[in-house]
Amino acid sequence: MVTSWRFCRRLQGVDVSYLVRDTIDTRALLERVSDDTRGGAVLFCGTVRAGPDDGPVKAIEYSAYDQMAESEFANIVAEAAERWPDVALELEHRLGRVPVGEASIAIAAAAPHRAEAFDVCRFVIDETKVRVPIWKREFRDDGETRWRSNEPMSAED
Amino acid sequence: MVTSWRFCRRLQGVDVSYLVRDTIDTRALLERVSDDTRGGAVLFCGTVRAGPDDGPVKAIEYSAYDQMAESEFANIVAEAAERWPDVALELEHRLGRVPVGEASIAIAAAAPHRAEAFDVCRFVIDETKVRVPIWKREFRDDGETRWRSNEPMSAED
Amino acid sequence: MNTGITVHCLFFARYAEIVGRTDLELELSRGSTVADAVDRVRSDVAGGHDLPTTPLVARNQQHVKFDSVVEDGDELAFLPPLAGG
Amino acid sequence: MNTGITVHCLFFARYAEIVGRTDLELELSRGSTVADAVDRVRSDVAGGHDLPTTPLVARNQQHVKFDSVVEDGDELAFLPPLAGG
Repeated sequence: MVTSWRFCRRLQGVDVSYLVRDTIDTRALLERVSDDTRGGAVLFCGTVRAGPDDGPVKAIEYSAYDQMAESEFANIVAEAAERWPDVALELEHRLGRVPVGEASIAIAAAAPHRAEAFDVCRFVIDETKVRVPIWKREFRDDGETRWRSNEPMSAED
Repeated sequence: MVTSWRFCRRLQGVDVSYLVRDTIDTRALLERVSDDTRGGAVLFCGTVRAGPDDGPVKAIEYSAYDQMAESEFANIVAEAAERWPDVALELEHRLGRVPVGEASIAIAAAAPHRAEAFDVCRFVIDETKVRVPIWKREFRDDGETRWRSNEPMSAED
Repeated sequence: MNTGITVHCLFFARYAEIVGRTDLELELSRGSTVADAVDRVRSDVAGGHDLPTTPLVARNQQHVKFDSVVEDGDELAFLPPLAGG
Repeated sequence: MNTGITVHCLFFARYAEIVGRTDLELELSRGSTVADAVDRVRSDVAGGHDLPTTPLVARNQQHVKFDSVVEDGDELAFLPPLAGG
Protein backbone atom coordinates (compact mmCIF):
# COMPACT_ATOMS: atom_id res chain seq x y z
CA MET A 1 0.00 0.00 0.00
CA VAL A 2 1.08 3.57 -0.52
CA THR A 3 2.44 5.22 2.58
CA SER A 4 1.91 8.84 3.43
CA TRP A 5 5.48 9.98 2.84
CA ARG A 6 4.97 9.44 -0.84
CA PHE A 7 2.07 11.82 -1.11
CA CYS A 8 4.00 15.01 -0.88
CA ARG A 9 7.41 16.53 -0.81
CA ARG A 10 8.77 18.41 2.16
CA LEU A 11 10.05 21.93 1.66
CA GLN A 12 11.82 23.56 4.57
CA GLY A 13 10.02 21.19 6.89
CA VAL A 14 6.57 21.77 5.43
CA ASP A 15 4.66 19.22 3.38
CA VAL A 16 4.06 20.60 -0.07
CA SER A 17 1.82 19.12 -2.71
CA TYR A 18 2.79 18.78 -6.36
CA LEU A 19 -0.86 19.49 -7.10
CA VAL A 20 -2.02 23.07 -6.68
CA ARG A 21 -5.33 24.84 -7.24
CA ASP A 22 -4.08 28.37 -7.84
CA THR A 23 -1.95 30.10 -10.43
CA ILE A 24 1.51 28.56 -10.58
CA ASP A 25 4.23 30.94 -9.45
CA THR A 26 6.91 30.03 -11.98
CA ARG A 27 9.37 32.55 -10.61
CA ALA A 28 9.19 30.95 -7.18
CA LEU A 29 9.83 27.52 -8.71
CA LEU A 30 12.88 28.84 -10.53
CA GLU A 31 14.17 30.48 -7.39
CA ARG A 32 13.80 27.30 -5.39
CA VAL A 33 16.04 25.33 -7.78
CA SER A 34 18.64 28.04 -8.29
CA ASP A 35 21.81 28.34 -6.31
CA ASP A 36 25.35 29.55 -6.94
CA THR A 37 26.64 26.16 -8.06
CA ARG A 38 24.04 25.70 -10.80
CA GLY A 39 24.80 27.71 -13.90
CA GLY A 40 21.97 26.48 -16.11
CA ALA A 41 18.28 26.67 -15.27
CA VAL A 42 15.41 25.53 -17.47
CA LEU A 43 11.74 26.25 -16.89
CA PHE A 44 9.04 24.43 -18.81
CA CYS A 45 5.49 25.76 -18.78
CA GLY A 46 2.62 23.87 -20.32
CA THR A 47 -0.21 26.29 -20.93
CA VAL A 48 -3.80 25.83 -21.97
CA ARG A 49 -3.90 26.31 -25.70
CA ALA A 50 -6.57 27.49 -28.11
CA GLY A 51 -4.90 27.10 -31.47
CA PRO A 52 -6.51 26.89 -34.90
CA ASP A 53 -6.94 23.09 -34.57
CA ASP A 54 -8.25 23.26 -31.03
CA GLY A 55 -11.63 24.82 -31.67
CA PRO A 56 -13.21 27.45 -29.45
CA VAL A 57 -11.55 26.39 -26.21
CA LYS A 58 -12.23 28.71 -23.28
CA ALA A 59 -10.70 26.81 -20.40
CA ILE A 60 -9.67 23.33 -19.33
CA GLU A 61 -10.67 21.70 -16.09
CA TYR A 62 -8.05 19.36 -14.70
CA SER A 63 -8.89 16.63 -12.22
CA ALA A 64 -6.73 13.92 -10.73
CA TYR A 65 -6.60 10.77 -8.71
CA ASP A 66 -4.88 12.99 -6.18
CA GLN A 67 -3.05 10.48 -4.00
CA MET A 68 -1.72 8.44 -6.91
CA ALA A 69 -0.80 11.60 -8.85
CA GLU A 70 1.24 12.88 -5.89
CA SER A 71 2.85 9.48 -5.60
CA GLU A 72 3.69 9.28 -9.32
CA PHE A 73 5.16 12.78 -9.27
CA ALA A 74 7.27 11.77 -6.28
CA ASN A 75 8.43 8.68 -8.18
CA ILE A 76 9.32 10.73 -11.26
CA VAL A 77 11.26 13.21 -9.13
CA ALA A 78 13.08 10.37 -7.35
CA GLU A 79 13.98 8.76 -10.67
CA ALA A 80 15.29 12.07 -11.99
CA ALA A 81 17.33 12.59 -8.83
CA GLU A 82 18.89 9.16 -9.22
CA ARG A 83 19.71 9.63 -12.90
CA TRP A 84 20.86 13.27 -12.60
CA PRO A 85 22.12 13.68 -9.03
CA ASP A 86 23.41 17.23 -9.57
CA VAL A 87 20.09 18.60 -10.73
CA ALA A 88 17.64 20.48 -8.52
CA LEU A 89 14.05 19.99 -9.59
CA GLU A 90 10.69 21.51 -8.67
CA LEU A 91 7.31 21.13 -10.30
CA GLU A 92 3.67 21.95 -9.82
CA HIS A 93 0.58 20.79 -11.67
CA ARG A 94 -2.56 22.84 -11.42
CA LEU A 95 -6.01 21.28 -10.94
CA GLY A 96 -9.43 22.82 -11.40
CA ARG A 97 -10.40 25.22 -14.12
CA VAL A 98 -7.44 26.78 -15.97
CA PRO A 99 -8.20 29.56 -18.48
CA VAL A 100 -6.59 29.63 -21.92
CA GLY A 101 -3.07 31.04 -21.71
CA GLU A 102 -2.43 30.05 -18.10
CA ALA A 103 -0.04 27.29 -17.05
CA SER A 104 -1.34 23.84 -16.17
CA ILE A 105 2.14 22.60 -15.33
CA ALA A 106 5.50 24.16 -14.62
CA ILE A 107 8.77 22.32 -14.18
CA ALA A 108 11.99 24.00 -13.10
CA ALA A 109 15.38 22.30 -13.21
CA ALA A 110 18.80 23.76 -12.49
CA ALA A 111 22.17 22.10 -12.91
CA PRO A 112 25.86 22.92 -13.04
CA HIS A 113 25.72 22.08 -16.76
CA ARG A 114 22.88 23.15 -18.98
CA ALA A 115 22.39 19.87 -20.87
CA GLU A 116 21.27 18.15 -17.69
CA ALA A 117 18.75 20.85 -16.86
CA PHE A 118 17.18 20.46 -20.32
CA ASP A 119 17.22 16.66 -20.07
CA VAL A 120 15.54 16.65 -16.67
CA CYS A 121 12.75 19.00 -17.77
CA ARG A 122 12.02 16.89 -20.81
CA PHE A 123 12.14 13.68 -18.80
CA VAL A 124 9.68 15.03 -16.26
CA ILE A 125 7.15 16.37 -18.74
CA ASP A 126 7.36 13.23 -20.92
CA GLU A 127 6.87 10.94 -17.92
CA THR A 128 4.08 13.11 -16.55
CA LYS A 129 2.10 12.77 -19.76
CA VAL A 130 2.18 8.96 -19.71
CA ARG A 131 2.14 8.11 -15.99
CA VAL A 132 0.40 10.66 -13.82
CA PRO A 133 -3.36 10.12 -13.40
CA ILE A 134 -4.68 13.53 -14.36
CA TRP A 135 -7.54 14.24 -16.73
CA LYS A 136 -8.81 17.27 -18.52
CA ARG A 137 -12.17 18.43 -19.75
CA GLU A 138 -12.34 21.20 -22.29
CA PHE A 139 -14.87 23.99 -21.93
CA ARG A 140 -15.75 25.59 -25.24
CA ASP A 141 -17.24 28.92 -26.18
CA ASP A 142 -20.37 27.18 -27.47
CA GLY A 143 -21.06 25.69 -24.02
CA GLU A 144 -19.94 22.20 -25.01
CA THR A 145 -17.43 20.23 -22.97
CA ARG A 146 -15.27 17.31 -23.96
CA TRP A 147 -12.68 15.05 -22.42
CA ARG A 148 -9.23 15.26 -23.97
CA SER A 149 -6.21 13.08 -23.54
CA ASN A 150 -2.50 12.86 -24.30
CA GLU A 151 -2.91 9.80 -26.53
CA PRO A 152 -1.59 9.98 -30.09
CA MET A 153 -5.08 9.74 -31.61
CA SER A 154 -6.13 12.77 -29.64
CA ALA A 155 -5.53 16.28 -30.88
CA GLU A 156 -3.25 16.87 -27.92
CA ASP A 157 0.45 16.11 -27.95
CA MET B 1 29.36 45.22 -44.84
CA VAL B 2 26.77 44.76 -42.14
CA THR B 3 23.70 46.88 -42.59
CA SER B 4 21.91 48.50 -39.73
CA TRP B 5 18.80 46.32 -39.84
CA ARG B 6 20.91 43.43 -38.60
CA PHE B 7 22.01 45.15 -35.43
CA CYS B 8 18.79 44.86 -33.59
CA ARG B 9 15.34 43.42 -33.63
CA ARG B 10 12.21 45.51 -33.76
CA LEU B 11 9.59 45.05 -31.10
CA GLN B 12 6.31 46.88 -31.57
CA GLY B 13 8.08 49.31 -33.85
CA VAL B 14 10.96 50.00 -31.50
CA ASP B 15 14.51 48.82 -32.08
CA VAL B 16 15.55 46.51 -29.28
CA SER B 17 18.99 45.17 -28.62
CA TYR B 18 19.78 41.56 -27.79
CA LEU B 19 22.48 42.97 -25.54
CA VAL B 20 21.37 44.56 -22.29
CA ARG B 21 23.20 46.10 -19.36
CA ASP B 22 20.62 45.57 -16.63
CA THR B 23 19.06 42.59 -14.92
CA ILE B 24 17.24 40.41 -17.43
CA ASP B 25 13.49 40.34 -16.91
CA THR B 26 12.83 36.67 -17.64
CA ARG B 27 9.12 36.99 -16.99
CA ALA B 28 8.83 39.66 -19.65
CA LEU B 29 10.68 37.47 -22.14
CA LEU B 30 8.33 34.58 -21.43
CA GLU B 31 5.30 36.83 -21.81
CA ARG B 32 6.52 38.13 -25.14
CA VAL B 33 6.70 34.62 -26.64
CA SER B 34 3.48 33.32 -25.14
CA ASP B 35 0.15 33.37 -26.87
CA ASP B 36 -2.97 31.22 -26.90
CA THR B 37 -1.78 29.01 -29.77
CA ARG B 38 1.47 28.00 -28.08
CA GLY B 39 0.99 25.36 -25.41
CA GLY B 40 4.63 24.77 -24.51
CA ALA B 41 7.05 27.43 -23.33
CA VAL B 42 10.66 26.89 -22.33
CA LEU B 43 12.89 29.41 -20.60
CA PHE B 44 16.63 28.89 -20.34
CA CYS B 45 18.67 31.00 -17.93
CA GLY B 46 22.43 30.85 -17.82
CA THR B 47 23.58 32.25 -14.50
CA VAL B 48 26.96 33.17 -13.14
CA ARG B 49 28.17 30.18 -11.19
CA ALA B 50 30.50 29.77 -8.23
CA GLY B 51 30.66 26.01 -7.84
CA PRO B 52 33.30 23.95 -6.03
CA ASP B 53 35.46 23.80 -9.18
CA ASP B 54 35.09 27.46 -9.98
CA GLY B 55 37.10 28.94 -7.15
CA PRO B 56 36.14 32.09 -5.27
CA VAL B 57 34.21 33.76 -8.10
CA LYS B 58 32.45 36.95 -7.09
CA ALA B 59 31.19 38.25 -10.41
CA ILE B 60 31.80 38.00 -14.13
CA GLU B 61 32.23 40.93 -16.43
CA TYR B 62 30.91 40.34 -19.92
CA SER B 63 32.06 42.36 -22.89
CA ALA B 64 31.25 42.01 -26.56
CA TYR B 65 32.04 43.08 -30.05
CA ASP B 66 28.64 44.69 -29.85
CA GLN B 67 27.72 45.13 -33.50
CA MET B 68 28.82 41.66 -34.53
CA ALA B 69 27.19 40.11 -31.46
CA GLU B 70 23.86 41.75 -32.33
CA SER B 71 24.28 40.57 -35.89
CA GLU B 72 25.13 36.99 -34.87
CA PHE B 73 22.15 36.87 -32.49
CA ALA B 74 19.95 38.10 -35.33
CA ASN B 75 21.37 35.37 -37.58
CA ILE B 76 20.75 32.68 -34.96
CA VAL B 77 17.17 33.90 -34.46
CA ALA B 78 16.60 33.93 -38.22
CA GLU B 79 17.98 30.41 -38.58
CA ALA B 80 15.73 29.20 -35.74
CA ALA B 81 12.71 30.88 -37.36
CA GLU B 82 13.44 29.16 -40.64
CA ARG B 83 13.92 25.73 -39.07
CA TRP B 84 11.04 26.01 -36.56
CA PRO B 85 8.54 28.40 -38.14
CA ASP B 86 5.89 27.89 -35.43
CA VAL B 87 8.17 28.89 -32.57
CA ALA B 88 8.25 32.33 -30.99
CA LEU B 89 11.68 33.22 -29.63
CA GLU B 90 13.13 36.00 -27.50
CA LEU B 91 16.52 36.33 -25.92
CA GLU B 92 18.73 38.76 -24.06
CA HIS B 93 22.41 38.63 -23.14
CA ARG B 94 23.66 40.82 -20.36
CA LEU B 95 26.94 42.74 -20.59
CA GLY B 96 28.95 44.40 -17.85
CA ARG B 97 29.46 43.06 -14.39
CA VAL B 98 27.06 40.24 -13.42
CA PRO B 99 27.12 39.02 -9.81
CA VAL B 100 27.13 35.33 -8.95
CA GLY B 101 23.60 33.91 -9.15
CA GLU B 102 22.29 36.42 -11.69
CA ALA B 103 21.50 35.58 -15.29
CA SER B 104 23.96 36.39 -18.06
CA ILE B 105 21.61 35.07 -20.73
CA ALA B 106 17.94 34.19 -20.95
CA ILE B 107 16.22 32.53 -23.89
CA ALA B 108 12.46 32.05 -24.10
CA ALA B 109 10.78 29.90 -26.74
CA ALA B 110 7.14 28.97 -27.08
CA ALA B 111 5.56 26.59 -29.54
CA PRO B 112 2.34 24.70 -30.17
CA HIS B 113 4.27 21.52 -29.33
CA ARG B 114 6.72 21.33 -26.48
CA ALA B 115 9.50 19.44 -28.27
CA GLU B 116 10.09 22.37 -30.58
CA ALA B 117 10.30 24.85 -27.71
CA PHE B 118 12.99 22.71 -26.07
CA ASP B 119 14.85 22.24 -29.35
CA VAL B 120 14.90 25.95 -30.12
CA CYS B 121 16.22 26.89 -26.69
CA ARG B 122 19.02 24.36 -26.95
CA PHE B 123 19.85 25.42 -30.48
CA VAL B 124 20.09 29.06 -29.49
CA ILE B 125 22.27 28.54 -26.41
CA ASP B 126 24.53 26.07 -28.24
CA GLU B 127 24.99 28.44 -31.19
CA THR B 128 25.51 31.40 -28.89
CA LYS B 129 28.39 29.68 -27.16
CA VAL B 130 30.28 29.02 -30.39
CA ARG B 131 29.38 32.00 -32.58
CA VAL B 132 28.60 35.17 -30.68
CA PRO B 133 31.62 37.39 -29.92
CA ILE B 134 31.22 37.84 -26.19
CA TRP B 135 33.94 37.46 -23.57
CA LYS B 136 33.99 37.16 -19.85
CA ARG B 137 36.43 38.09 -17.14
CA GLU B 138 36.08 36.54 -13.73
CA PHE B 139 36.43 38.64 -10.61
CA ARG B 140 37.51 36.60 -7.62
CA ASP B 141 37.26 37.17 -3.88
CA ASP B 142 41.06 37.43 -3.66
CA GLY B 143 41.08 40.39 -6.06
CA GLU B 144 42.42 38.39 -9.00
CA THR B 145 40.75 38.47 -12.39
CA ARG B 146 40.98 36.01 -15.24
CA TRP B 147 39.58 35.54 -18.70
CA ARG B 148 37.38 32.48 -19.17
CA SER B 149 36.03 30.89 -22.31
CA ASN B 150 33.57 28.29 -23.55
CA GLU B 151 36.29 26.10 -25.06
CA PRO B 152 36.50 22.48 -23.95
CA MET B 153 39.85 23.00 -22.22
CA SER B 154 38.31 25.73 -20.11
CA ALA B 155 36.46 24.99 -16.90
CA GLU B 156 33.28 26.35 -18.46
CA ASP B 157 30.89 24.23 -20.47
CA MET C 1 -14.03 -20.98 4.70
CA ASN C 2 -14.81 -18.22 2.26
CA THR C 3 -12.50 -18.40 -0.76
CA GLY C 4 -13.70 -15.09 -2.25
CA ILE C 5 -11.93 -11.74 -2.09
CA THR C 6 -13.19 -8.18 -2.20
CA VAL C 7 -11.50 -5.40 -4.16
CA HIS C 8 -12.39 -1.73 -4.07
CA CYS C 9 -12.84 -0.26 -7.56
CA LEU C 10 -12.45 3.46 -8.28
CA PHE C 11 -13.64 5.28 -11.40
CA PHE C 12 -12.32 8.64 -12.52
CA ALA C 13 -13.25 11.37 -14.97
CA ARG C 14 -15.05 10.02 -18.02
CA TYR C 15 -15.22 6.50 -16.59
CA ALA C 16 -17.05 7.82 -13.55
CA GLU C 17 -19.54 9.42 -15.93
CA ILE C 18 -19.93 6.17 -17.87
CA VAL C 19 -20.71 3.99 -14.84
CA GLY C 20 -22.46 6.78 -12.96
CA ARG C 21 -20.42 6.26 -9.79
CA THR C 22 -16.92 6.82 -8.42
CA ASP C 23 -16.41 3.51 -6.61
CA LEU C 24 -17.81 0.09 -5.80
CA GLU C 25 -16.90 -3.11 -3.97
CA LEU C 26 -16.30 -6.09 -6.25
CA GLU C 27 -16.39 -9.75 -5.09
CA LEU C 28 -13.99 -12.01 -6.95
CA SER C 29 -12.71 -15.57 -6.54
CA ARG C 30 -9.24 -15.93 -5.09
CA GLY C 31 -6.55 -15.94 -7.79
CA SER C 32 -8.45 -13.52 -10.02
CA THR C 33 -6.43 -11.16 -12.21
CA VAL C 34 -6.90 -7.53 -13.14
CA ALA C 35 -8.36 -8.80 -16.44
CA ASP C 36 -10.97 -10.81 -14.52
CA ALA C 37 -11.91 -7.74 -12.49
CA VAL C 38 -12.30 -5.62 -15.60
CA ASP C 39 -14.44 -8.29 -17.27
CA ARG C 40 -16.69 -8.45 -14.20
CA VAL C 41 -17.10 -4.69 -14.09
CA ARG C 42 -17.93 -4.58 -17.80
CA SER C 43 -20.50 -7.37 -17.52
CA ASP C 44 -22.09 -6.74 -14.11
CA VAL C 45 -22.02 -2.99 -13.51
CA ALA C 46 -24.62 -0.72 -15.09
CA GLY C 47 -22.93 1.13 -17.96
CA GLY C 48 -19.84 -1.10 -17.59
CA HIS C 49 -20.08 -2.38 -21.19
CA ASP C 50 -19.30 1.16 -22.34
CA LEU C 51 -15.87 0.98 -20.72
CA PRO C 52 -13.07 -0.11 -23.05
CA THR C 53 -12.09 -3.77 -22.90
CA THR C 54 -8.55 -2.88 -21.80
CA PRO C 55 -8.62 0.31 -19.75
CA LEU C 56 -5.59 1.57 -17.91
CA VAL C 57 -5.75 0.15 -14.38
CA ALA C 58 -3.79 0.99 -11.25
CA ARG C 59 -3.60 -1.50 -8.39
CA ASN C 60 -2.98 0.15 -5.05
CA GLN C 61 -1.96 3.33 -6.87
CA GLN C 62 0.56 1.68 -9.16
CA HIS C 63 0.13 1.02 -12.84
CA VAL C 64 -0.33 -2.74 -13.42
CA LYS C 65 -0.60 -5.19 -16.26
CA PHE C 66 -3.76 -7.15 -16.90
CA ASP C 67 -2.30 -10.49 -15.81
CA SER C 68 -1.48 -9.24 -12.29
CA VAL C 69 -3.24 -11.24 -9.61
CA VAL C 70 -5.41 -9.17 -7.28
CA GLU C 71 -5.64 -9.73 -3.55
CA ASP C 72 -8.26 -9.20 -0.92
CA GLY C 73 -8.49 -5.53 0.01
CA ASP C 74 -6.79 -4.27 -3.13
CA GLU C 75 -7.81 -1.00 -4.65
CA LEU C 76 -8.28 -1.08 -8.43
CA ALA C 77 -8.51 2.30 -10.13
CA PHE C 78 -9.94 2.51 -13.64
CA LEU C 79 -8.02 5.32 -15.34
CA PRO C 80 -9.25 6.98 -18.55
CA PRO C 81 -6.56 7.97 -21.07
CA LEU C 82 -4.20 10.32 -19.21
CA ALA C 83 -4.19 14.03 -19.90
CA GLY C 84 -1.77 15.54 -17.41
CA GLY C 85 0.91 18.05 -18.31
CA MET D 1 49.26 52.72 -59.26
CA ASN D 2 49.39 51.52 -55.66
CA THR D 3 48.78 47.76 -55.45
CA GLY D 4 48.55 47.72 -51.63
CA ILE D 5 45.39 47.52 -49.57
CA THR D 6 44.55 48.70 -46.08
CA VAL D 7 42.53 46.67 -43.58
CA HIS D 8 41.27 47.83 -40.23
CA CYS D 9 42.15 45.39 -37.43
CA LEU D 10 40.18 45.22 -34.18
CA PHE D 11 41.31 43.54 -30.95
CA PHE D 12 38.97 42.50 -28.17
CA ALA D 13 39.14 41.40 -24.56
CA ARG D 14 42.39 39.54 -23.79
CA TYR D 15 43.81 40.22 -27.25
CA ALA D 16 43.40 43.95 -26.69
CA GLU D 17 45.37 43.54 -23.47
CA ILE D 18 48.08 41.56 -25.29
CA VAL D 19 48.68 44.11 -28.04
CA GLY D 20 47.87 47.09 -25.82
CA ARG D 21 45.41 48.59 -28.28
CA THR D 22 41.93 48.00 -29.66
CA ASP D 23 42.59 48.68 -33.32
CA LEU D 24 45.14 49.51 -36.01
CA GLU D 25 45.43 50.00 -39.76
CA LEU D 26 47.37 47.28 -41.56
CA GLU D 27 48.90 47.66 -45.04
CA LEU D 28 48.92 44.46 -47.09
CA SER D 29 49.63 43.55 -50.68
CA ARG D 30 46.63 42.90 -52.87
CA GLY D 31 45.55 39.24 -52.77
CA SER D 32 46.56 38.76 -49.15
CA THR D 33 44.60 36.29 -47.07
CA VAL D 34 43.43 36.38 -43.47
CA ALA D 35 46.41 34.17 -42.67
CA ASP D 36 48.76 36.80 -44.14
CA ALA D 37 47.14 39.50 -42.05
CA VAL D 38 47.48 37.45 -38.87
CA ASP D 39 51.16 36.73 -39.65
CA ARG D 40 51.81 40.43 -40.19
CA VAL D 41 50.14 41.39 -36.93
CA ARG D 42 52.10 38.72 -35.04
CA SER D 43 55.43 39.82 -36.53
CA ASP D 44 55.05 43.62 -36.79
CA VAL D 45 52.82 44.71 -33.93
CA ALA D 46 54.22 45.13 -30.43
CA GLY D 47 53.04 42.16 -28.35
CA GLY D 48 51.68 40.49 -31.49
CA HIS D 49 53.87 37.40 -31.04
CA ASP D 50 51.87 36.62 -27.90
CA LEU D 51 48.71 36.17 -29.96
CA PRO D 52 47.97 32.58 -30.99
CA THR D 53 49.07 31.56 -34.48
CA THR D 54 45.48 30.80 -35.49
CA PRO D 55 43.13 33.10 -33.62
CA LEU D 56 39.44 33.27 -34.43
CA VAL D 57 39.00 36.07 -36.98
CA ALA D 58 35.91 37.82 -38.26
CA ARG D 59 36.00 39.68 -41.56
CA ASN D 60 33.42 42.44 -41.77
CA GLN D 61 31.65 40.93 -38.75
CA GLN D 62 31.41 37.42 -40.15
CA HIS D 63 33.47 34.46 -39.05
CA VAL D 64 35.98 33.57 -41.79
CA LYS D 65 38.51 30.91 -42.59
CA PHE D 66 42.21 31.67 -42.80
CA ASP D 67 42.42 31.26 -46.58
CA SER D 68 39.83 33.98 -47.26
CA VAL D 69 41.23 36.81 -49.36
CA VAL D 70 40.96 40.22 -47.76
CA GLU D 71 40.05 43.37 -49.65
CA ASP D 72 40.82 47.01 -49.28
CA GLY D 73 38.76 48.56 -46.51
CA ASP D 74 37.94 45.27 -44.81
CA GLU D 75 37.58 45.10 -41.08
CA LEU D 76 39.37 42.15 -39.47
CA ALA D 77 38.44 41.43 -35.88
CA PHE D 78 40.73 39.28 -33.75
CA LEU D 79 38.43 37.33 -31.43
CA PRO D 80 39.68 35.59 -28.27
CA PRO D 81 38.03 32.24 -27.42
CA LEU D 82 34.31 32.98 -27.08
CA ALA D 83 32.62 33.03 -23.71
CA GLY D 84 29.04 34.12 -24.34
CA GLY D 85 26.02 32.41 -22.85
